[in-house]
Amino acid sequence: MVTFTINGKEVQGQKDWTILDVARWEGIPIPTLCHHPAVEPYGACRLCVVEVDEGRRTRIVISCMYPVKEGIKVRTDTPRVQNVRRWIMQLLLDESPASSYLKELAKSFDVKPSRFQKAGVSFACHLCGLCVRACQEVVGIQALTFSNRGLKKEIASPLQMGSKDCISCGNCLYVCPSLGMEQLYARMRA
Amino acid sequence: MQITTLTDLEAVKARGLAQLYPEKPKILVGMATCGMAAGAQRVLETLQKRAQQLHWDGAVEKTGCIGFCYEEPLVDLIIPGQPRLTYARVDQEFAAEMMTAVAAGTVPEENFLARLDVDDMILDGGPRRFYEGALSGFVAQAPRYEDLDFFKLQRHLAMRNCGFIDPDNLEHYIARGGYFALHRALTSMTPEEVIEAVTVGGLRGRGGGGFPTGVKWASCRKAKGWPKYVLCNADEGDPGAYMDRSLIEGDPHAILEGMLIGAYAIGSTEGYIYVRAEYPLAVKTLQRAILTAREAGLLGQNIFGAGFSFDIKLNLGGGAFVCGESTALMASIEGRPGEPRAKYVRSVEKGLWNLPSNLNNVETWANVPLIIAKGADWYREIGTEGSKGTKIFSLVGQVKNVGLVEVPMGVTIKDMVNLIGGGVPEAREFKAIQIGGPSGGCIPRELWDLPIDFDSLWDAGAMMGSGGMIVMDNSTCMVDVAKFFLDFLIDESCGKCIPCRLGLKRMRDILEEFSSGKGSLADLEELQSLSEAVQDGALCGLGSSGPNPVLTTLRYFRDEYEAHILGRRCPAGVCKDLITYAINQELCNGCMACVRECPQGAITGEKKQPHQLDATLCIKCGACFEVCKFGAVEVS
Amino acid sequence: MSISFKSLETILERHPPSPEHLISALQDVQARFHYLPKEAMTAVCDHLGVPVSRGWAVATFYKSFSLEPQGEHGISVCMGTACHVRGARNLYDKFRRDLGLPGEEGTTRDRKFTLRQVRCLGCCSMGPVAQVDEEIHGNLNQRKAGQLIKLYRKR
Amino acid sequence: MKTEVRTGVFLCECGGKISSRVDLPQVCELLRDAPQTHLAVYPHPCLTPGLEAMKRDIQEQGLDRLLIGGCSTRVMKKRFALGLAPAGMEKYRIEMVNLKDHVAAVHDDPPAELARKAAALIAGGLASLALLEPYEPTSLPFEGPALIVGGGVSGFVSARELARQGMESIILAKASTPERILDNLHRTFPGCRLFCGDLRELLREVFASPLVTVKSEAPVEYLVGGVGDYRLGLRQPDGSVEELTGAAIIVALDQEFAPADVAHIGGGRRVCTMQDLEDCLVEGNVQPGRMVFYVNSPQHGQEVQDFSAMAAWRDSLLLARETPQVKPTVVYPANVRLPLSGADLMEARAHGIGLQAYAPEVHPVVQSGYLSFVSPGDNLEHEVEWDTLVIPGLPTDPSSRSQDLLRWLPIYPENGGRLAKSHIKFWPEQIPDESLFFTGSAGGICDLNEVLQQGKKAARGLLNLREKAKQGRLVSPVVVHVDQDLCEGCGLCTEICPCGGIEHVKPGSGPVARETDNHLCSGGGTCAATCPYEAIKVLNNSAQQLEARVKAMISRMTEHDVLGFVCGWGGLASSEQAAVKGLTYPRGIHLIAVNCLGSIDPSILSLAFLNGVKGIMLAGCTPTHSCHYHYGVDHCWYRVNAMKKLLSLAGLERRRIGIGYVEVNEPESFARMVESHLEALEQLPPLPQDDLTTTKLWAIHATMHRPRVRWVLGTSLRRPTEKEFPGSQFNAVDADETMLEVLKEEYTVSRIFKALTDQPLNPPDLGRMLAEPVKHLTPILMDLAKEGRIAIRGWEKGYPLYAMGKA
Repeated sequence: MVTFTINGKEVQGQKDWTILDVARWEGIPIPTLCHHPAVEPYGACRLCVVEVDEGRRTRIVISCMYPVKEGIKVRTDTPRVQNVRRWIMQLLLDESPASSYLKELAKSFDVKPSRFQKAGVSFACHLCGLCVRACQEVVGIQALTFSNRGLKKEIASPLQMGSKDCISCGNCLYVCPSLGMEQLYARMRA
Repeated sequence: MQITTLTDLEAVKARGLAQLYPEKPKILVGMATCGMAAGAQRVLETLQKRAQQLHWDGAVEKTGCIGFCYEEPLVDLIIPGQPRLTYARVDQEFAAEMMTAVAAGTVPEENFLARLDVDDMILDGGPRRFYEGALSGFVAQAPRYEDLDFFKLQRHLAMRNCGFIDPDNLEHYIARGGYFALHRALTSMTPEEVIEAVTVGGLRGRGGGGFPTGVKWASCRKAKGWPKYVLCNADEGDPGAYMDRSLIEGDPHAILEGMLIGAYAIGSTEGYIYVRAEYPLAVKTLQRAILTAREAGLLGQNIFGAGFSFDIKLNLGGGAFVCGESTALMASIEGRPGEPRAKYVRSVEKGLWNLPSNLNNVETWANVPLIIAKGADWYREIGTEGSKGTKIFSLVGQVKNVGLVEVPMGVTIKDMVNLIGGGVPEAREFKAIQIGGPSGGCIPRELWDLPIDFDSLWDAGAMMGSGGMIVMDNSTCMVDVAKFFLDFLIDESCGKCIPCRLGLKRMRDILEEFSSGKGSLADLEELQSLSEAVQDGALCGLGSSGPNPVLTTLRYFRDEYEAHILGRRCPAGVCKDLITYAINQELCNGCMACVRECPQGAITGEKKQPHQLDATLCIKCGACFEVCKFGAVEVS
Repeated sequence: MSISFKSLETILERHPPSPEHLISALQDVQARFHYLPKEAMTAVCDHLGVPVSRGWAVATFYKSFSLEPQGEHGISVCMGTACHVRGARNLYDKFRRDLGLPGEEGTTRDRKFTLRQVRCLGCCSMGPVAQVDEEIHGNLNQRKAGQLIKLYRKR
Repeated sequence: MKTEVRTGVFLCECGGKISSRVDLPQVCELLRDAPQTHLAVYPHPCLTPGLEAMKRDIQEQGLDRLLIGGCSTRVMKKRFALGLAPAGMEKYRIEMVNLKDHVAAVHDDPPAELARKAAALIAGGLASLALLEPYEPTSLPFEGPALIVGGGVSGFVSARELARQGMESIILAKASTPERILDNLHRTFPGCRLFCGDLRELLREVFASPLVTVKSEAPVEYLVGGVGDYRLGLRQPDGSVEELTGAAIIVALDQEFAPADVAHIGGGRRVCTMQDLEDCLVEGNVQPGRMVFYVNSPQHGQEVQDFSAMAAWRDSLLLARETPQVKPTVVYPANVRLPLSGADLMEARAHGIGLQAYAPEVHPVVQSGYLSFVSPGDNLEHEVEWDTLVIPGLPTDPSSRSQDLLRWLPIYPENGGRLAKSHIKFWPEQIPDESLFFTGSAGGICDLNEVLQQGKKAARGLLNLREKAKQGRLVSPVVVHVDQDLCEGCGLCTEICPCGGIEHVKPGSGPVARETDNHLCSGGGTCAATCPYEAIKVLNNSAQQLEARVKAMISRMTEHDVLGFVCGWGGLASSEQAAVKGLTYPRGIHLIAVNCLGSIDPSILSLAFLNGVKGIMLAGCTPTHSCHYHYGVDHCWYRVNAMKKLLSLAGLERRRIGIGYVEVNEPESFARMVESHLEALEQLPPLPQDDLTTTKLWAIHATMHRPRVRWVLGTSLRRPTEKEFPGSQFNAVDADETMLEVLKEEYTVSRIFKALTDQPLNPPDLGRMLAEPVKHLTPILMDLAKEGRIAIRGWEKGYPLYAMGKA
């Protein structure tokens, strides 16, 4: 057992647990997007960032992957943390204004669409990769995959054909935090 | 043949020396990629053909790049008892003349660059003079290497063999002291002693981060798990940086030897070199080197009979800058897309295949044999307090002498630009130097007395990076430069984490507003806070250092940003939305060149009459500007 | 079209059937056919025992792979920093205009040319630089670019 | 050996998502008397700290099975199975009830109400868990050669690959020498003569290999057995049957191409089919001159055109290389895949091959010596001159040739006649190791090279199987068990099994009890629910478990509540998706997830009514294309239909039971379906609880167990290969009336039995009791007496006195 603090509260965890595990268990809220207990943490959305004091070093880490350590001081709500989260929300909201999940989450951050908001975009995929990971890790097939990279990155089925591997189990839909998969699903199955 | 003992090694060395400095004359052609691009292949062929025609009794050989890229193709003439003579910008015609002259026992005087009196042979116990006694005639008057501004401050340690040996020839490498360090490490040092030497020597990673190499090795040695991997990062992706390519093309065995020593120190049996596929020559050179080393028993089982086994596989990068990031590189070796992952468990503990892995870059590995051979104390002498040794930089951009330079740490930027680089082109002014590629920053003229080492650069907001140095003058717009690097990173981002994928894009959008004259001062604050969010939030080094070019230009060139925002103008005349092309009616003599070149038909006019440019049709492609010989096309 | 079973076999036999060889096997296919034909990609994935989706992810992630058949001549324009400060962008636009390509990169309809951007060809001293097939052309400007295209169109 | 059942129940708060909506302490209170050993509530059982806590509980309490009340079993079960494996908790011992998506998120009712619903769902799960049977999987041997049947070319690649890896194989092929095979290659692969050289090399290697036996093809008489032990009966010319044994099977089947009909074009020998041309190529006498390949036939679709264009291009290349006196040109519609790459263009130019695209909107015109077409480049009509005009052939129906083989294999023709192996849409863990491999162009038009790759892949799969067996990892999962005492060998299960898991029996073996090949079985369970004799049991997914669950749930439901069955695919997914999308629907529905609606035994439906449920709703995948078990949902339809008929026979409302269809991505449809069904049921009173109704429901329940009824239900859906299915309403009314008759009779019989169990009765009394005219009863009674199922115990008022039992 290691003992450390989150927002001043003394908590305990085991060596291979993450900060997020312990925070959730203790009921300390940390927002997430790409995290789902069914799959391994991925660390893509960066919403779950927290500030960690470790010895003399202070740094921003993602709580979904950072393993707990003896004596660290975790703070979930510092200005630096807030700045990262707010910007992520801002960027996501401008990118896919149609996502209901985002709209809900954005409220708690007091983030409003900016002048860069994409107009007329109803597609709402955040590339959190939950569908891809659920397909691979939970279902055990790879009917879905990331394709391309950077700004062109998207969820696709291989060779851009309706995937033969897909078993239409709908797990991708279940884990998807936005409407993205629902919109993609019909295309994939075509 | 197999090399298993010191005697074998000495024998090979003797043979190699006889080849390096034969009793007959020898001509060397620089055949690295830069030379090839300048036409070295044709030069080599001409020399060979001519030599055959003239029944010349001598050797024509290829070698790597010594760094004078702006003078390529380079040809060296080695005549026993004479200094080594270097000729620059050799074309086929001159090559033929040269061979004729050499065959006739004379040396040509044209295209002469410099003479080299002494070969340092740093690994092999001391300098070797090319000649004894006094020189006469043209050669005596000729400038020496040390007299060239470009060469004055340089000290070739990692590049010790580049331009001297045939990279494909193992015997050449051994002749200059190669693989003796490995022998020494394997036969008379414990792994701990090797790590100690590298630690004391103060070697820091040359790939960008500047992490102490010895410390890294030590933790990898301590890490649990087997097998352990030794990796070489040769995925040199920084635009404007090509020192790794040059090292590989010039001296591949130095890297292999470094990796072998590292593997011995760490306790690894398997290594990978991850090399950019866009460097076909480097790939071929490495393939041949690995094969030769394996045939000689320097890779494989029981090397030097010391019970140490190690082999190296070559992996070709698929063209993704992000694969220079350690975890992405490992993902790529595993055959997956090069997406980085969080490094909360360090890769020295869980790296490739989740096993302990030690990754260093080409230049770092090339330095290792040096430290073992010459000793940590010798190495410590070079460089500054915190940064030991030398560093290779590729000095490019708006500077006269473009090329690769290896200097001791601590040389100032001013010396770099004005002395080594020969200054910016005439009538222009030095404005900034961009160091460290897309992750680095732009350092302004005010700071040009800054010594170049890891810590000073870090404090100035830049970083050493892999060593790309792009000199910029007043024709370069800093907002445009920031945009360029962001474009690069956006294009190369793997897209996994949101701060990098969308954050950099947003920064780019904001800059675009500036350069199209739509920005406001409040946006500068927004840009600042977004940059900080990306720095804090991004997953890997590519993203978190991505805002550096923006942050440093904001810090040092705020006036230029303000000119774009408040004055709606681009002082350097680069940002298309803020400039117009016009034809100076007085300078234009009506040559029709621009009329023919304009893709839009925006320029009209008669022969010998000043032309007219219709600004409404102009797409600002700059074709007229490029083609006008009279400077009549003006940008404002 | 010679994507025969045999030509693929020759490539596949060089790679032991384990997933780590995916990239190198695809590189071999790319080198042989200048693009990744669908059937070749499936064959490689089957051979290495990875799902086609992984092959797809890799093939689209790395720039050195192309999924479309390539033109007779490949033009790679260097967009490195050194070339950028010497006008590579304008040069690239010139190529694009002359080839009549709608998108950023791609192959002309007659499959004569394939234009692409590359990040530094390592010839910074000669920028701006473009590589046509195997040959590197340095110190280019827009006019020379137009001449280059004319030259290769005839070949 | 019966051990004590120790079940742990873990309830998830889901960080407030469940606990804020459902009164979890009250759920615990309600479950106090349920069959559980340990009950705990955790904030996040799925996160590492939660798993640790559960592991601790499992060890401390000695739990041997688990019920987790949390969220979706589809998504989360694997996590628990992996996380709890170190504590010895295998996956099948874990049951999940979806409190989040089936209770908390979809109802607005007060937490206490939802607690009751949650408790009902959990109690059902506990009842089912109590009947869980622990099992040990057994490992299988894998010896003997591979049997390569079907005669397709890809079989030879498989054989070569196997031989290279030291595995024996037997190929059944039409031709007995490499040359003969190559001579006929263009019948199945037009345009592939180009690759003859490569193929010859390959075939020679195969024919020369001591590990490969090439036998001549013969009609398949039977194929029985399972992984590691397949037996293939081949009818010999003399009428005898030769049996081959093998460890696994590769079916290599290619599609043939018929020569195009060129007679109507005229032109005599100058116009020929590609087959003719390739025959000439084999013989080596091709007419010199200008040869134009005219790729047409848009009515056969782009795929065929692509293929033809490619074949024409390859033949041109072959001609150009080997017969330079021929000048080929390919004229193809602009919408197909030519030209290919810059390199190809260069090759074409080097060889002088013409490639001409035509705008498909304007039909090219064949003239004597010329073919005119419109070029899409300049919209101008161009002409090519020809001396020989070649027309590509067309693919034939692959299934018609292979009927005898397909009868024995789980390979079916899809739309358009191409063949496909059946089970492709299960979770990988539901798909047992593939032991039957299918390759060849009969599975879809493709060229020789692709087919050869397929052959290689099949061999690789087979070798993996061998590797697995060597390591003892080739295990039989024991999914379905056939009770040999109950089985009468009727073969209905074989007929309806979509995956081939129930074994075939050699023809003429008579009523032999079935066995299962668990290696092929996917555990769908339609067979068990169909078996007239109830001899089939799906391990740990049995009718008994479902019965127990239904009973336990109904006992905790109110008289207004409705039971819902959802299949594990469309039904379950859309129901859970409804919660994800924030939809709501009435609380009355209590859902039970099953693999496939087809696995619900008809008697389950009647049992639910017998236990007093007000109504039932079933939601499955859309029939004919979405059902993952091919026809499971259709089987269920017949059972629902029978249930409706029986309800109305008993004077109850048919609409108490309803079935609907949803896809995984249609949560809105699911919510509407529930609303609509529950609304309809609201109009109805609760099910009467009087004796008469109970007796009737008992009889209905008994009817559902009657072999005759089950047989009729099972056979109502015929094998999918039969052409008249599905969709055709042929004979629909008559068939339905026949079913109604059978149900009526059997229902009456059931009621008679029920009455006679209590006391012996004469027909008039019986008639009064059952409210049926005596003349309807008399023939039934006489039949039953004749069959010996009831007996005459004496005489009363001149009537026989019937009683249960034998005479």
